[in-house]
Amino acid sequence: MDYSAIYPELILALFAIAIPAIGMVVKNSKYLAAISLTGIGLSMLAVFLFFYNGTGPIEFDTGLLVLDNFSALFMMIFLCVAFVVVLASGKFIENEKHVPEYYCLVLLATVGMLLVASAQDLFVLYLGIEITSMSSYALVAFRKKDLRGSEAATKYFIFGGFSSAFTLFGISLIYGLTGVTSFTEVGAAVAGLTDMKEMLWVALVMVIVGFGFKVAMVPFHSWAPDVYDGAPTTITAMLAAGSKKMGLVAMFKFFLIALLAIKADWEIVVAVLAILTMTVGNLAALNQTSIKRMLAYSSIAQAGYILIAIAVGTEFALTGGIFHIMTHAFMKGGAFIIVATLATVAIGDRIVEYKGLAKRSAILAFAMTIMLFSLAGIPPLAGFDSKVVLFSSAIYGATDGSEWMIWLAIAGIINSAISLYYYARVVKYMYVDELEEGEKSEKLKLPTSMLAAIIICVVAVIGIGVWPEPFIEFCKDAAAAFF
Amino acid sequence: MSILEYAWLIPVLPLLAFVIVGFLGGKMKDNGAIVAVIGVGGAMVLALWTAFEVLTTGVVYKPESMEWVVLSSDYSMEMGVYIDSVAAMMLIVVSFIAFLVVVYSTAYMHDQGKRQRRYFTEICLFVGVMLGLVLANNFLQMFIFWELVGLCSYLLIGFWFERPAAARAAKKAFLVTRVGDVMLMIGLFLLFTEFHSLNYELIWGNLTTADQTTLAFAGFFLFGGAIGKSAQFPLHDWLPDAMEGPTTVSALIHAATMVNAGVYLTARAFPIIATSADVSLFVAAIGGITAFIAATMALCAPKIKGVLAYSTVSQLGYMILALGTGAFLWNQGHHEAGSLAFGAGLFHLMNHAFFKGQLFLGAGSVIHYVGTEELSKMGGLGKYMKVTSITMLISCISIAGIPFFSGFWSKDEILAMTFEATDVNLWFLLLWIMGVATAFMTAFYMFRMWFMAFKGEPGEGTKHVIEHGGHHHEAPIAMLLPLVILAALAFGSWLSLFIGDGFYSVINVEGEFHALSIIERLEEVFSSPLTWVSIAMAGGGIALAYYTFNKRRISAENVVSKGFPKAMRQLLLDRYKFPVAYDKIGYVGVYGFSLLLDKFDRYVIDGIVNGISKFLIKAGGVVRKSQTGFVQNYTTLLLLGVSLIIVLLYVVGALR
Amino acid sequence: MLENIPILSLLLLFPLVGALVTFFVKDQKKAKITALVFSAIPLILSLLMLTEYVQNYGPYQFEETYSWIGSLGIQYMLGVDGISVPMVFLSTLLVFLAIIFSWDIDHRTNQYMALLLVLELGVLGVFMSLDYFLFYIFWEVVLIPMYFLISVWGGPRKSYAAIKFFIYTHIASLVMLLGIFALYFEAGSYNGGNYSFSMEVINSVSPMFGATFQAIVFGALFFGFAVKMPMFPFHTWLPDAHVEAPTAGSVLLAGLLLKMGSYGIIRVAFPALPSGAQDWQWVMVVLAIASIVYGAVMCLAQKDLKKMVAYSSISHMGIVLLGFATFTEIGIAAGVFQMFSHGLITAVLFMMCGIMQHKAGTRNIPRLGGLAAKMPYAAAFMMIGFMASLGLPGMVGFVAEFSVFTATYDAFGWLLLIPVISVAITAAYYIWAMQRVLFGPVTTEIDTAHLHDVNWYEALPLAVLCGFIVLFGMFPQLIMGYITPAIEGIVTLLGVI
Amino acid sequence: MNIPLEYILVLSSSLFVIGAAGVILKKNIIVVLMSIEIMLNAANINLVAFSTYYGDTTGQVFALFSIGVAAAEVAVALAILLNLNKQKKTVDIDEINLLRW
Repeated sequence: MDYSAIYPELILALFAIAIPAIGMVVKNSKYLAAISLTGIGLSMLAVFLFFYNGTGPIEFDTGLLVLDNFSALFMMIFLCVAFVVVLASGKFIENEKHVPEYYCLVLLATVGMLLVASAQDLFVLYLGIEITSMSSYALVAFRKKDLRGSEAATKYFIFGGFSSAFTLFGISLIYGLTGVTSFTEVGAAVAGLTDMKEMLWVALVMVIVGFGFKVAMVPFHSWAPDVYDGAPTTITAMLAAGSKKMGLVAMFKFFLIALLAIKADWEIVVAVLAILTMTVGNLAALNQTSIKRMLAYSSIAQAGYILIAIAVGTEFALTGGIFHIMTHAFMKGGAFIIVATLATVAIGDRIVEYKGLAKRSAILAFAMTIMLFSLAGIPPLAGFDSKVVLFSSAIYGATDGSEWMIWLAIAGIINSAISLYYYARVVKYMYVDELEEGEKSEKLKLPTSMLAAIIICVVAVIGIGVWPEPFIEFCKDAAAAFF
Repeated sequence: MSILEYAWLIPVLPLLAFVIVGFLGGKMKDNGAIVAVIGVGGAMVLALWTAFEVLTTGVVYKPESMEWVVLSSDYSMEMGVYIDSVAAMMLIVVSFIAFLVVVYSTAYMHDQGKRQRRYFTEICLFVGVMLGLVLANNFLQMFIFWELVGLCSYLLIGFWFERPAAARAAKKAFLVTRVGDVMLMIGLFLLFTEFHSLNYELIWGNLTTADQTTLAFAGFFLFGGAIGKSAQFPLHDWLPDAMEGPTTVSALIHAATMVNAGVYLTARAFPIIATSADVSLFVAAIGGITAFIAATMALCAPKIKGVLAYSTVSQLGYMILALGTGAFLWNQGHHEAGSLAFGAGLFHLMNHAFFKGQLFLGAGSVIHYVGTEELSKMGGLGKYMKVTSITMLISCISIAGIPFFSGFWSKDEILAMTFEATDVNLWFLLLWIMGVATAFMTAFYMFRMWFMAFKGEPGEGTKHVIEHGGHHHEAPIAMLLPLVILAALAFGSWLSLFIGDGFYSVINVEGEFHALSIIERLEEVFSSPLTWVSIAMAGGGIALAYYTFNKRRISAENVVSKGFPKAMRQLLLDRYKFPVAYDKIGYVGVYGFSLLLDKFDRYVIDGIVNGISKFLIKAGGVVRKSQTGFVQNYTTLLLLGVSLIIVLLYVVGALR
Repeated sequence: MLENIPILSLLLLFPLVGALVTFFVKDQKKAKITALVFSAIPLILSLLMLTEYVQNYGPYQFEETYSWIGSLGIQYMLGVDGISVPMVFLSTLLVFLAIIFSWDIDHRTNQYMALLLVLELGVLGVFMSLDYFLFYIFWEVVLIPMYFLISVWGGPRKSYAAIKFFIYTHIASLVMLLGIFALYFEAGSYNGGNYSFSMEVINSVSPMFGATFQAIVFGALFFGFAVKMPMFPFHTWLPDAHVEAPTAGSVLLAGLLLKMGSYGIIRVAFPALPSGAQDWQWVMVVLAIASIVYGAVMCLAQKDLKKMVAYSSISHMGIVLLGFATFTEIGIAAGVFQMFSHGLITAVLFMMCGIMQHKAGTRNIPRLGGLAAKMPYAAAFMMIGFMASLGLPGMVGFVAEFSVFTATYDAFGWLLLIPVISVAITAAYYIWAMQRVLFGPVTTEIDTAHLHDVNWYEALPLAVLCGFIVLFGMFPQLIMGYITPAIEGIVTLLGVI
Repeated sequence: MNIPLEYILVLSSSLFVIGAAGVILKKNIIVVLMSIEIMLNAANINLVAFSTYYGDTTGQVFALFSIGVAAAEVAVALAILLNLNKQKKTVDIDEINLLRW
């Protein structure tokens, strides 16, 4: 039992428990945010120390939890998301009730994500997912007087529970087939499985459906836009950048370790679903009038891109997948936080309200443009680099014997081009359209803490875009540790 | 150190004047006229000197050409100078007439005020590039200047650009000659790929080893350029329209020099054309047809410049006929006769330049005086414009082909050679008949013009000028002097037959030619019955004109009042419907097609592009609407998803 | 003297810094001057480069290499050869002149100028990168400023045109990117797993690639470049973009952006996929000829002067492609020269369209007329531009056009007869347009009482361009001297001679 | 007495399908919530059964965890439902479609 493997989770969990207690005394949202940030910071420090020490993988208990390059990288990503979200929340929820609980739940949700990142076991994975999910349900419903929020939460828990049931049933079948629960052992057992294939198929279908709901894979995606739309925007940022990616991490582990032996059977399924996901996501985003919904659909599409990594299933592809998760966390998190920031100055989420934003707040308009262009994959921004790695892995797969993989790249590319339409439309509203007489045109006064969160994202997106080398190396190490 | 080494300065001087007048002319008191005169005059002096040097020594001046562009390891374009006797003759003609016209213009264009700057700029440019064209030592260089003279022609025809007719004429001139230029370009591509060079001498020297089919096509296409530039059938129709420019421009460009460039090109391409009998015959036929139909159109042209324009086309036809005949004879092995026909064509070029230049300048003088171009409004001008009428009469006699005037000598030789070719190919008989008929018509329409303008009762315009006392004196000396000089040449240029070894011994293909003394030549010419035929034709034409338009024994009005003659006259006035045909091709054919294509572009090609985007947005709308917000609609998708997965698993083979 | 100066990096640096600085200069006048200064420096640098470049030395010169994304084999690698040198000069010149020409912009001036400089950065990057990835990045960088230029300062249908331009060309670039990656992996496998995006590395093994692979990948690359050039039938974004774009935008769009497409073909597609190029030769020839004739005929039908000029660009870029597709030294060299000359000429033409729009208030040809009387200088410039564009000798367009057709006959024989028709049609639409716009009686359709001739900031760029048009027309060797030695390598690789 | 594994699997599968059908078909959100619980319990039955089959305790332990998690989830879900009910006065699943398109 090497507890140093779970220091990040432990630290975060301690803070999560402590915050409601502190909240009895300290009511101010900003101070609570600062305390949460401290917790996240400490947790990051623990992860950083792992990298710094370079001691190699630390196992908590054999086959249960591990802190290696892969999990540490994802912890870092999730912690960054949490950091940015909390930073932005300080101002965003300052006039709400139950502020301490909010931070507690955010931290708990993050703990769940960290657990998933380091899980080595089906059950730990399940528990991690559930911790995050339950915290998220509550967070989505955080504004108790907001009917939209309540509705979103209702939909969220129905689908969350539904998908959990599928996942759990699938897990139970796999357990039944193999008698083991650790990913690597399951992988070995599946490889050696000779009979009872039918049950494996059922398990496979269950797992695909379960995770399909989790990561909003088409056709199990429909809940996502509604929930993202109705949730408080900072929470949307966390859902899109954090918990959805957690689902993808879980999928990586499930498909690329536990079910790798039968890859030939599911790769086409995942590939088709990936293409379907990106296409439907982009198409539905084309006509959106609400920026939150548009970004939600864009998230669906991006998940489709990341699924390419699973379908291709090589170390290279995984590098791309991880890289895209990383960049997407910043792009999409940043974009939602910009939306949240604008909401604090009474600019709602209809796209038309962004008209003339460049005049009213040059920095926000610029940041939004960077985020959107990065999402569209325009160089030299982070989204471009990660997409390049991702798609090129498919091309490599195609030149390396699996010709069909080229279609993944082609579909990804066509979708990127389509997506440019709706991203550019927002940019057009912000920069091109002029404000007319009588429309609000005064400069916006923006909260510093939220700006700070946005600037972190902008710097990350541009920085990773221009100098991706170290990040690609991280992702490579992570992918290498994974296999 | 011979003058020849400065030959390159010949085009440079006018071009220098072009730059100076172009940029500074507006600041000068006379709008740059003096600079233009000096520039062109300097060029003339140099050109005459150079030509003298070349013609007297008999040396072909061909310095090393310089590389202009290196296109690749085996293709390069060069620039150089090549002055043989043909070029020398052209130098004389061009530079001399150009100088006279520029001098004439200083007076003629005086009332144009500030616009003179543009006029002299463009004229200087023209003279420069025209001389450059003559000096070129390769077809490419010639083509470059060829296009530039076309540009000048375009600019000068459209000198009064605010007149719609002038603007239209300029456009027509440019575009119709452009069609010829395209053919010329094709010819050049053929030659360039065949020889990897366009140098005259190199091509001439390697004709026997080259691919004969290519050569035939090259000759054909090169001649296509001449068809455009020298206004040959069927691209002749731009030249009558080109009379919208100032009369000096018509004299210089559209009578004496630029239109001869086509003939000059044909002369340069002569050895290439002569490699194929078919192409040679084609050239001759085009010349003959052009000569004939242009002459018919001149018969009833209402405007003085119109008559001269048709006449120009017709005479150019003669030259082309001569060259084509020469090439044909050459091809058939009759080198001497071919060479003589070649010389005759160029001789006619020179003679024509003088008398037609004179006629145009004279017409300018008339228009200047009477203020109209309509022949019917003139009449009786002879009394008031003695110098003009007499000098023009000389030119008319010359062009009509009366013995001992220069036109006679060349035209007679051309017809004689055409007849000689009849021995080889019977088609030439037809061409000869057309040529003879043309000679008759030429005499008739020239004198029709002359009588209508200078004799008879004063016309409307004449009266108007007399009564209102405009200018009772004739044009100023700067205008009269060129008239006189040119008239002298129109009469006397035939004497060049007897200078030294004579014209034909210098201007021919072979380089050596037996010279005839004056007596021998007279004997040879007048002993031939053919000569008398042409003399009879000329005399007949003049007589007919005399009785119709001077004595008025025959009423022209009555003749053409009804029936076939009336229809014929209308057809001629309509120029055989050529303008209509051009417009039909241009506006209805090409433009109509382009409008159709525009629709195609907008609705089909762009329609597909926009259709895809519309489809995607529509699809997006459908997908979006499928998001109903009802939880159980979403959960029902589960069934869809599961069945999709199962189908896929089945397809992949896992479930089989 | 320049040996120790990273001249190419400086060429990129100054527009970049200039764009940033200009963006934050709020004062209009100062913004213009800043932009002017920051575009003048690259112009001077490129002139220096022209003088320092050794013409008859084959390989790339002024090379700079730094590792950038080492794990993917991506370098920051710049260098120029005889093909890129004229393009670099053209780019710096046109941007400089476009900035002068935009002196009357008074709406969001600082942004406008900054965008022009960003555009310069992208275009220069494309012409100088020797790494496929870097090439692609610069290629995409160009799109964004152009999108904004059209959509902010454009005409009435600017949104439509801008997004069409953006997405259409973006799709093309992405397809090209696919191709580039395929190259990357294929070359890597031939290089023993040493994956690199370096052009030199990939091109050195390119002849070994399998024939099918080459054919497929060439298709992808060609599609990317053909849209950019643009070739029929992928051209429809161009007229829309041009019609709506502001003048400087059009100048750079036609003058530089289209060249990127043809440059890509000669720099990327041919050397990397020689046998693929041969498989696609006839497609290229057919598309080129179709573009030449189709573009020319379309011009005749246009009523909008600018749209006419836009279609003429399609026609003239077709000549470039035709030259390339001959696979002969002369054809390719002439194609490159045509890129250069078209850049100069089309700039004049689009500036003239801008002047018409600005002074007369309309570009509708039937509504104009007799303007030569009212604005003689403008008329003169227009005439020079039109004449140059229709290939008049003595101007820069002639030699290229002539040589391309020579090469066409050399390579394909009588097929020449089809594209050569365009020579006559080209003359027809220019001359006809000129007759209707400049000549005849002064139009009554528009208010001509207050029609002024060109201003200094319009006349100056036009005069400079016309000067160059005549200069390089009379002395083409000044540019061909750079181009010809660089072509041999490509032709050898294509294995035709 | 040993109940064959197949029987248990049939039971759990049936329960799972019943639950899923309930989620898809039932209009009352509370019932939907119960259906989800049924599905979870189907999985739990599996876990326990396999645990017995393999003779190790992992499955049973996990089933316990799972029951706990499910309980917590129901708690959160009911809280949210209560909140929704306060505002909308309904538990009909078809009446919550404010968020759509």
